[in-house]
Amino acid sequence: MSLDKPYQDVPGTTIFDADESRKGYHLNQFCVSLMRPENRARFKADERAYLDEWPMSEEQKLAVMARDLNRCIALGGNIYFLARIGATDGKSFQQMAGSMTGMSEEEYRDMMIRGGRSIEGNRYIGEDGDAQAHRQPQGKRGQAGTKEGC
Amino acid sequence: MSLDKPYQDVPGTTIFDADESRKGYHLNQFCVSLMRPENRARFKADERAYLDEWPMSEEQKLAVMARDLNRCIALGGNIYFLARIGATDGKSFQQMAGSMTGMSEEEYRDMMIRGGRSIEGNRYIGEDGDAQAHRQPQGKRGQAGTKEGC
Amino acid sequence: MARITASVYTSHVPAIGAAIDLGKTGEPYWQPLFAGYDKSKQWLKDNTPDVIFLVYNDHATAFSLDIIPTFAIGCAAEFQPADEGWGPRPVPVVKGHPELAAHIAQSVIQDDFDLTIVNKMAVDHGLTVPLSLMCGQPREWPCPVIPFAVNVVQYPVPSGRRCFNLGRAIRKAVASYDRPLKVQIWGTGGMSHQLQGPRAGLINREWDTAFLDQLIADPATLAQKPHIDYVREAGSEGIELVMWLIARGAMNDEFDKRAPRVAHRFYHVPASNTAVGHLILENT
Amino acid sequence: MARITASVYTSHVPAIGAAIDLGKTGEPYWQPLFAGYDKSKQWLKDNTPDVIFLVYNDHATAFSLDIIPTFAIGCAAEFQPADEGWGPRPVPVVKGHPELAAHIAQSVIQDDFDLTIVNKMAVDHGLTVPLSLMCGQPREWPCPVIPFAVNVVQYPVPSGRRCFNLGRAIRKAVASYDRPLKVQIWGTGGMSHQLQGPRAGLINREWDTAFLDQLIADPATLAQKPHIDYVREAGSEGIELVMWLIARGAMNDEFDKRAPRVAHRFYHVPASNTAVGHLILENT
Ligand SMILES: [Fe+3]
Ligand SMILES: [Fe+3]
Repeated sequence: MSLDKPYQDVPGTTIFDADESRKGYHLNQFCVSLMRPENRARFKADERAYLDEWPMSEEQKLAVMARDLNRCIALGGNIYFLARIGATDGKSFQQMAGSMTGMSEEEYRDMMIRGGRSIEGNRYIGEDGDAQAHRQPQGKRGQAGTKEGC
Repeated sequence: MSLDKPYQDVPGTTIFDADESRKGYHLNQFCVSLMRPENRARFKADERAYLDEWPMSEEQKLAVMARDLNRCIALGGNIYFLARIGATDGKSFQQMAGSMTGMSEEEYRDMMIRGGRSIEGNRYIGEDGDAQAHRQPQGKRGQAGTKEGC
Repeated sequence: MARITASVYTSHVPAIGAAIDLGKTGEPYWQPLFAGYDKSKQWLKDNTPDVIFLVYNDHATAFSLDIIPTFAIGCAAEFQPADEGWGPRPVPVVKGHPELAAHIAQSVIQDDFDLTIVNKMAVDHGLTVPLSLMCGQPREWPCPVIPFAVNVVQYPVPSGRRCFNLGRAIRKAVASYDRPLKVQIWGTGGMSHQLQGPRAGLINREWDTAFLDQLIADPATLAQKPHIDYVREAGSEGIELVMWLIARGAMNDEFDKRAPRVAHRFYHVPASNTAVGHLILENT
Repeated sequence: MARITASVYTSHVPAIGAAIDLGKTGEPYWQPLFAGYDKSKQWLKDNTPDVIFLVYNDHATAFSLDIIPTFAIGCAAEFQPADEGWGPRPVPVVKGHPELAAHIAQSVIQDDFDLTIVNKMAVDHGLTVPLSLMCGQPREWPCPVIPFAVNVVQYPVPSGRRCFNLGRAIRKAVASYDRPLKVQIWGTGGMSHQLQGPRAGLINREWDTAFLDQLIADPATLAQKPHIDYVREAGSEGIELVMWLIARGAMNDEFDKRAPRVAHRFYHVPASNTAVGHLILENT
């Protein structure tokens, strides 16, 4: 609102500023708690019960349980924090990042090996690159309409 | 050693810089622990046992038990931290500060009511003010040779 | 647009908080001190701002030796009064202003001030005693408060010049906020006091008086004063006065040369170990 | 007097740490990446400094949202490898250099950089992966390391210009230290990568190459690049590259115009989601 935000015209990208940080405070601090092995164990044993210890919104809890990282980010999550959830699941950063594109693990990995996603068409919202909203979700599975959590 | 210290020529005064901070790290962090009521209770119940939980030097522990704040400061303590010890004892900042001069509580209080300690002779080491080393301890009790902890 | 309407300066001695909390303000020792704030309380009632930006120093309370921010801005929705060893003061929770705090943080960080952003912090007497002095014992503080903590515990502390320039950056930040808030900036701590060693109890009335005079009339020159002068002349804890320069730097005359109005000035010795100084400056 | 002898720049991807720790460095996927550091390992053996000043960013590890320092300098005697969720990396404890760290902190704070001093801090892959890349798997790191953490998690992060000027202040601080230490400064993070959203996996080789060219030849101009360019062109996490400007600003040519020698340059795609860039510059 009052923050000047020159960074809202980049497709498929959320900048973690003070507004996002406020929105996602408890979600992200929940993620921080997963840096302790005893908390990871308790979370894995009963996700819902563990999440209910945190003053997060119901939406945030559901997004965590669904491992829907795009949704988590829309609700104020930051990827460096959210990565603790993936780590708890034994996932790599590549698996986590890939899950946000709609591609299968293999498709994403292959894209990276081929040199990564191209910048062309992905600089500004409104261009026609593969990260633009009108081209989501990406990948065969995404296009078939199935959703994959990380 | 390598820090530039233009502040060592003020009598009766220790500036809490990085060197002091390093020297007094555990002593000061012990003091921080006294901000929790349960720790204050444990400390009061058995000072020695509580202090032995901290990797402080024996000298530091003895200085704490003697409530010798000047000695604590010489060993790296900082007054804002050390104040937690006095608070645990139910002492005021005035009682703590006064204890470092050698004056009785009453003498120190009276000095403050009369307008405080004069700056004259107390700017530089080597002058003849009442804070200079050669005039310690101050007050009747101090001069009589008894020592008072805070 | 938001704007800074006035600045308030005051010492923040823990014993003053205790005197208020224990109902001792009428005692002969304390009465002359609190009488000096009667006018201030009325002034604040007549001039309640929408937000107070409160510059103070944490006294090894929220920040131990594990982490020592030079400048920390409180962006949380609320801040609990701390237990400094005597139990928490019985004062209201401090409500923050997360939106304005975040806006100021963004603006001054982009202006090359390397703030630490804090979203959870207990606030000690450095923040609550000035509120008590200016507001008495209300059930709630009169408006939201943005805590701004300055390191004056471990050296090196920020220079007077740095603090003064930060004040200017804060004014610019407030002026670019898109809602019409009236903001006061308070600078707290000092005046002359020394809490340690054989020189404890030092009071330098003459120096304090000159500091107040110069703070009003020529703060840019005052901002050049080196740390060692504060320590030598005003006692080791007199260094807290550098924080007053942050508030002073945020006043209009640093930009448009219209001198502020001195709404109130007060000086009293002693409060415990400390000389109490107090000023209210209004932008005209 | 101490002096900065060289600067090292490298990406710091967590998967690189995992590949080393799990013995996968010879696998076809990883082999070309690690081959790019063979020369670097030898170079570091031949040019072991007395201290490494290691600029990196904490990835929500030591600093949660409760406290976010823009610049934090580690002044402790040692720093434990952090548990980032996969368990701590099996790497040596990082020994600090408290005296030099305190000296640098004092100097740059007096130069108007508002550091946060940290005396207890776990260090994450941002710090340990560069050490692993440059040293392999030793039983102890070859020398003490001063961790210097930069906020690039929550915006606003410090500008490239601010980082570059900080580098200059660090060089001045090192040069005024009274013992004849050889100090390397490392800048880590980047290059192009994006870890979030539908644009995850972005790599911009052309932009990265131009960044490396300009970092070598014209860092003062590079330092003017606004954040949005990093985000747009190099991905949201490409912003980590601002940290390279701290190391670059500390090199001699920013003072005496003698260009540094490029001892090594390497670029490889991909490591997990990231383009790996690497440079070694020596003062001549
Ligand atoms: Fe204070
Ligand atoms: Fe990183």
